[in-house]
Amino acid sequence: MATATQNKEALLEQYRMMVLIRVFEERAAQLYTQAHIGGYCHLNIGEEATVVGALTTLQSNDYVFTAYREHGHALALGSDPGAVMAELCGKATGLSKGRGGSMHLFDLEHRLYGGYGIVGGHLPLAIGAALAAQYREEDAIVMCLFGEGATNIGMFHESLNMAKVYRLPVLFFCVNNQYAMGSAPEEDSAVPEMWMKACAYNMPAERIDGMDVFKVREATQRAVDQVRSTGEPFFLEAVTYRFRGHSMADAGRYRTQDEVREWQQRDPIQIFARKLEEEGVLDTGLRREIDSSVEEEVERATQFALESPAPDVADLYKYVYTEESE
Amino acid sequence: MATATQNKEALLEQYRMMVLIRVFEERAAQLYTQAHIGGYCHLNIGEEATVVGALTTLQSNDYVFTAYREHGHALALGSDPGAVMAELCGKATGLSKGRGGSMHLFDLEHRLYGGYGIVGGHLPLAIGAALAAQYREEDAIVMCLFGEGATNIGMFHESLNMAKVYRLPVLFFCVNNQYAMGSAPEEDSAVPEMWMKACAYNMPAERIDGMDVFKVREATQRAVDQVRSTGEPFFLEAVTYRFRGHSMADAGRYRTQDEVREWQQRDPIQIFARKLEEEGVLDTGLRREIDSSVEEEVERATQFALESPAPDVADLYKYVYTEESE
Amino acid sequence: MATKTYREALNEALREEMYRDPNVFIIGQDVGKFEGAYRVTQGLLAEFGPKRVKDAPISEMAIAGAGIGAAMAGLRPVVEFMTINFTLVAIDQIVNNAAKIRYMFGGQVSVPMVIRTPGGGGQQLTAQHSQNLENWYANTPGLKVVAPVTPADAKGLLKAAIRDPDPVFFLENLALYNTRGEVPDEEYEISIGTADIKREGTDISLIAHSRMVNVALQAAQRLQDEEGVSAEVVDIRSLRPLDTETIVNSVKKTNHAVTVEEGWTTFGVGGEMAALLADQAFDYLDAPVKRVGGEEVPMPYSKPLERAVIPSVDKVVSAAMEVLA
Amino acid sequence: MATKTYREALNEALREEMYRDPNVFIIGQDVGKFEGAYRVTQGLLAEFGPKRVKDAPISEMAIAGAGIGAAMAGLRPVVEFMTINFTLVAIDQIVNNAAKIRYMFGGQVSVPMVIRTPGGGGQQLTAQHSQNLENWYANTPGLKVVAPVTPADAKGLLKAAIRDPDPVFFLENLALYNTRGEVPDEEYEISIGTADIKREGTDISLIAHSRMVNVALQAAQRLQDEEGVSAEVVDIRSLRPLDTETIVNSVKKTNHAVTVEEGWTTFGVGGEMAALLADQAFDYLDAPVKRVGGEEVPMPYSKPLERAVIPSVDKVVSAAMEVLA
Ligand SMILES: Cc1ncc(C[n+]2csc(CCOP(=O)(O)OP(=O)(O)O)c2C)c(N)n1
Ligand SMILES: Cc1ncc(C[n+]2csc(CCOP(=O)(O)OP(=O)(O)O)c2C)c(N)n1
Ligand SMILES: [Mg+2]
Ligand SMILES: [Mg+2]
Repeated sequence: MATATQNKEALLEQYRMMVLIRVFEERAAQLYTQAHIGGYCHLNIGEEATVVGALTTLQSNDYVFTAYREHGHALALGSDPGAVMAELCGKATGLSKGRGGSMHLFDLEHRLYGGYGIVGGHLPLAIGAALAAQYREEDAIVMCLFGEGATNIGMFHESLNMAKVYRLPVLFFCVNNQYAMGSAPEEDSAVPEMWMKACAYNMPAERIDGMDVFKVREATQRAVDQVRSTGEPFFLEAVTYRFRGHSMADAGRYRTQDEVREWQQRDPIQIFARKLEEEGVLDTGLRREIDSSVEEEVERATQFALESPAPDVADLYKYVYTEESE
Repeated sequence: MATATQNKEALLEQYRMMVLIRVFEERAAQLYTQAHIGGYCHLNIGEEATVVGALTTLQSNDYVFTAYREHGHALALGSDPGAVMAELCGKATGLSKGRGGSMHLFDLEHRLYGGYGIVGGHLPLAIGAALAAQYREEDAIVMCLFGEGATNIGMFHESLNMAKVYRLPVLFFCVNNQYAMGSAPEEDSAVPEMWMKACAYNMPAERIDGMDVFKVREATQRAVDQVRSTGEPFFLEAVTYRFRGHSMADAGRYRTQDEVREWQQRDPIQIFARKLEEEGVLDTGLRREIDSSVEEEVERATQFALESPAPDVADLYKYVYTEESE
Repeated sequence: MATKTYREALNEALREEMYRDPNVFIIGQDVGKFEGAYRVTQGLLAEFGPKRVKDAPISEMAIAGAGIGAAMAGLRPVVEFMTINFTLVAIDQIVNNAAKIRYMFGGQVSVPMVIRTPGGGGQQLTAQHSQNLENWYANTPGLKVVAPVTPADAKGLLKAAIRDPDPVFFLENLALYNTRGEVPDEEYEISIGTADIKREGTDISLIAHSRMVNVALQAAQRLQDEEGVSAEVVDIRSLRPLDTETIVNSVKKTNHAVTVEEGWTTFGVGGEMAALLADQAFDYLDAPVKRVGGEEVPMPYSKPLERAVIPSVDKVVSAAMEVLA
Repeated sequence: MATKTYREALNEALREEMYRDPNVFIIGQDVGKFEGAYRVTQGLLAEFGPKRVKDAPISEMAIAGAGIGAAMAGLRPVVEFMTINFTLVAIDQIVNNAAKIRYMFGGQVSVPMVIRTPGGGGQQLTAQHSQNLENWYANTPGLKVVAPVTPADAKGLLKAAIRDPDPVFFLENLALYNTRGEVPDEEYEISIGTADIKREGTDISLIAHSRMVNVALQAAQRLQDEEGVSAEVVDIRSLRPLDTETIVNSVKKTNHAVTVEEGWTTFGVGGEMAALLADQAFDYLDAPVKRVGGEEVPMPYSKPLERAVIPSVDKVVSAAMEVLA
C-alpha cells in the first residue's frame, strides 16, 4: 500500500497542506476580485498534489527555484501564510516586503529562492545555485520547477545541457498542467510528453501522475535521493491540470467546460482524502477538523494581510543596491 | 560503387570545387597575413567534402543560411570567386559590397541567404524562410548549416522545435568539425553526437562521415529529397575536422599537433582524388590540369579583389534603410 | 469619425492590411485561439485562418527570427510580443538581425517586418513586467521605432509600419488599450518620422511619447487652469527617425522645455531630447531643461510604491513651474 | 610603478582577487584551455584549476544565469563574455535577474557578480561584432557599470567590482588590451562611481569614457598644439552610478563641452551628458553642447568605411572648435 511507508502524521500533514493551498488560493481569488490583490495572479488550484508531493521531499539546505505560479510552493515549504497573503496584497509585512507580489515570492529561511516572471528565466539561476553547492561541497540539491510551456524556450535547453555537462545536482521538475496560457503541448511542442526532451541531455527522466500525491511524493523522493547521491541532474514531469484560468483574467476560450469538468472529477484533494479514508488514516470528523482549522488559518492570514501597512514610500529606493538605504 | 549513380562531369566538378575551396582559402590566409583581409577570417580547409557534398544537392529556388565560416559555401553555390575574394578584401565589388566581409557573405542570385556571426543566430531565420516557402506553397526547402558548438545555444532548441511544430521544410545540417574555438563536444555537450539531439524534436536524424564527399552527397540528397517531399524537417550531422585554427589568430593550444596530423591523413581532397583515380574518372594529367586551372582562377579572383575599389565613403549611409541612398 | 478604443484601432489596422496584402500575416504567442493576451488580435483567427494568424510556442527568439526570415523571403510579418519585457529574450534577433541584415549584406535584401508590443507599467505587474525599453531600440540604426498615443495615431502608424520596407518596432502601452478617441473612417496612413503637436501653447514645451503624452496633456490643462501657463504638448511619436524639426521649433517658440517619459530617466528618452535642445535650440532656451521620468528602481509591486515610480501630473506640473520660475 | 598592458592589469586583478577570496571564480567560453578569446585569463586555469576557471558551452543565457544563481548562493562569480555583442543573447538574465533580484525580493539576497566584456569597434569585425551597448546597461537600475581606459583604472576598478556586493557590468575594449600604462605596485582599489579628470584644462571639457578618452586626450593635445586651446578631458569611467559632480564642475569651469563616444549618438551616452549639463550647468554653458559619436549605421567591414564610422581625433577637434567659435 502506498501509504505504508509513511507515517500517519506526515500523511495528514500533506492532506492539510493541500487543503491549505486550495483554501488559500480561493481566498486569494476573492481578494483579487475585491482589488486587494492586483497585477497578475496565478493560482495552484488543481495542482496541489504536485506541489505538495514535490516540495515535501527536500531537506532544509536544498534550494528551490520556481516560476510565478508559486503561492502553494511557498506554503508547502513552510512560509507563513500571513506573510504570503500580505505579499499578494503588497504589504510591508509580505514575504518580499511588498516589492514582489504574487509572482515574486522569496523566503530565504525556507529556501524558496524565488518565483520568477520570465518563462524559463529561472532555470539558469538554478544551475548557478547548484554550482555553488558543488563548489562548496554541500550535500544540498536544487529543485527547479517550471511549466510544460517553458520547455520550448532556449533557456530550458541551455540549462539542461549545462547541468549535465557540469554534472550538477539539479532536479528539473516540469509541472505539466497541459496549458501554457491558451496553448496545449500538442500545439507547441515537437514531442507530446515533456520527459522525452531529456533524451537530448542524456538525463534520466520520468513521467508521473501529478494528481496523486502518493505517486508524486514517491517518485520525487527517489529522484531527489538520486540527485543527492550521484550529484547529477534528473528530470521529472508531473501531469496535472489547472482548474482555473491562466491568471485571473482568462476567458478560457481555448478549452471546453467539459474538459475542465472531467479533470475536476480527478480533484487531487478528493482523491487523496478518499485514499486516506480507505486506509483509515482520515475520517469525516478529522477531515472536518482539519478543513476548518485551515479555514481559520487562511482567515487569520487574510486579516493579517489586510491589516498590515503598505510599504513606506520613503523607502522606495531601499534594496536597489546593497548598501543603499535611502 | 558510389560513383556509379553520378556522371563523370558532376564528379569532376565536385573535385574541382573542393580544390577551388582549398586553394581559395589558402590564398585568403595569405591575404590575411598581408593585411588585405582584416577582422575575423574563418577557413573551410579540411571541411571541403562536407561543404561541397552538402551544397551541391540543392535546386535553384532553395534557401541556404549558414554561419561565418562560409567562403566555401558561397563558392559551392556558384558565387563568383572574384566577388567573394573582393568581399574578404572589403571592396565595393564584393558579394556584400564590402559591408559584410568574411563573415557576412550574401548572394541573392545563388540563394545564399547569408553568413552570420552570432552563433546559432541564423537558425531562427531559416525557420522564417521555410515558413515563407510553405506559405506560398513553393517546392523550395531551406538548408541551414551550423557548427556542433551551436547546438548548445538556446536558438538551436527553439528553432528545431518550431520547425517540427509548424512542419517546415528545413534541413538542419550540423557541421561537426569537433571544435568550437577551443572546446570539444565532450566538454560542451551533454550528448557526444549531435544527431542525438534531434530526439527531443521527434525529428529524423543521421550522422555521416564528413570527410567523404560521396557519403555526404548521398546522405544529403536523400535528406533533401525527404524534406522536399514530406515538407518536414530533417537533421544531418557530418563529422569533419578543421585543419586550421578557429580563425586566423588561434594558437591551437587546445589540441595536439599529433591529432591534427592524424586527421590530415584523411584529407577529403586526397581521399576523393584517390577514389576518382581508382574508378578511372581522374588521372594524373587531368588532375594537374584541374588543379592548375583552379590556381589560375583563384589568382584572377585575387587580382580582381586587389584591384577593385573600396566602397565610397560618401555611401556610408546607403543600405541602412530601403529608401535611403544618401 | 467614429470613437474607438486604441485596441479597436489596432485591430482594424491589422484586419485592413491583411485584406489589402495577402503577404501580411501575424505570428506570436496566443494571438490566435486565445485571441491575444491583450485581445488586440481578437477575431482575426476566425476571419483569416491559422495560416495568417499563427500561434507560436514560448520561443521568442524563434518567433522574432521567423519573422525576420519570412520578411527576407518577401512576406510581411507582424510579430506580436505579449509585452515589451519579453523582447529582451529576443533582442539579439531584433538588433543583430532585423536591424542589420539589409546593411551588412549590401542592400541585397530588406526586412519588411513589424514588431508590435505593449510597454509600460501601472498595472502592478512588478519588476520583470513593467519595463520601457524603447530607447534601446531607438538607439539602433536599421530599426524604426514609433510610439503612438491616440487610437487614430495607432491605426495610421500601424498601417504605415506594415507597409514600410524596413523593420519597425511598434510600441503600444498596456494602459492605453482601453482609451478612446476619434478615428477617421476613411483609409489613411501616418508617416513614420513625424512628431505631432497635441496641444498648442506658448510658454513651455512638454515633450513626451506614448502614454506620457496623456499625462503631459493633463499637466498642460492644470498649468492653464491653475497657473495661467500656456503649455505646448509635443508628441514625439516617432523615436527613430526623430522629427527633430518639430521638437526644436516648439522650443524655439516657447523657450522652455520639460521632458516626460515612463522609463528610467538616466540614459533615457528625455536625455536625447535635452541634448537635442542643448545643441539645436541653445540660444532659445531661457532655463534648464528638466526631465521627468520613472524613478530609477525595478518596478515594485505595492500600489503606493508603483504610483510613486511612474511620472504623475503633479510631477510634470512641478517641473514646469520650476523651469518657468 | 611598473608599466603594464591593460590586459596584464586585468589578469593581475583577477589573479589577486582569486587568491584573496576563495569564493571568486571565473566562468565563460574558452576562458580556460583556450586562455581567453583575448587572453585576459591567460595562465589562470593552470594556476587555479578547473573549479575556479570554468570553461562553458556556447550558452550565454545559462552562463549569465549560472553566475547570478551562484552569486545568490554566496559565491563571487566573474562572468566573461567574449565580447559585449554576445551579451545581447543573455541580456534578459542581466536586466531581469541580476539587476532586479535584490529589489524584487525585498532585499533578502544580493547578487555580487561581475560581468566582464570588451566592447567597441575598429577591428573590422563588422556589424554584429562591433557594438557599444553600455548605455543600455547604464540605463538599468540595480546594475553598476564601469568603463576604465587605463591599465591602472582597469585593475583598480576590477578589484572594486569583484568586491562589490552588487552586479557590476565591467566594460573593456578590444582596442585597449595592448595599450600600456603605469600600474601601482601596491594593493589598491578605485571606487565605482567616480569620474576622473584625465587632463586638466580651462577652455572646454571633452567628456568621454573607455577608449574614447584616449581619442579625447589626443584631441586635447592637438587643440593645445595647433589652436592654443586648453581642453580638459573628463573620463566618465563609471556610467552608473554617474559622478555628476565631477562632470558638472568641469563644465562650470570651462563653460564649454563636447562629448565623445564610440556608440551611436542618438539615445547614447553623450545625450545623457548633454542633458545633465543642460539641467545642472545651464547658466555656465557659453555655447551648445556638441556630441561626437559613432555614425549611425551598422558597422561596415571595409576599412575606410569603418574608419569613417568611429569618432576620430579630427572630428573631436572640429566639434571643439565649433563650440568655441
Ligand atoms: C519569455 C516569456 N514569454 C511569454 C511570457 C508570457 N507568459 C506568462 S505565463 C505563460 C505560459 C507559461 O506556461 P507554462 O510554462 O506551461 O506554465 P503555467 O502557466 O501553465 O504554470 C506565458 C506565455 C512570459 N512571462 N515570458
Ligand atoms: C552567441 C555567440 N557566442 C560566442 C561567439 C564567439 N564564437 C564565435 S565562433 C565560436 C565557436 C563556434 O563553434 P561551432 O559552432 O562548432 O562552429 P565552428 O567555428 O567550429 O565552425 C564562438 C564561441 C559568438 N560568435 N556568438
Ligand atoms: Mg502549463
Ligand atoms: Mg565546430
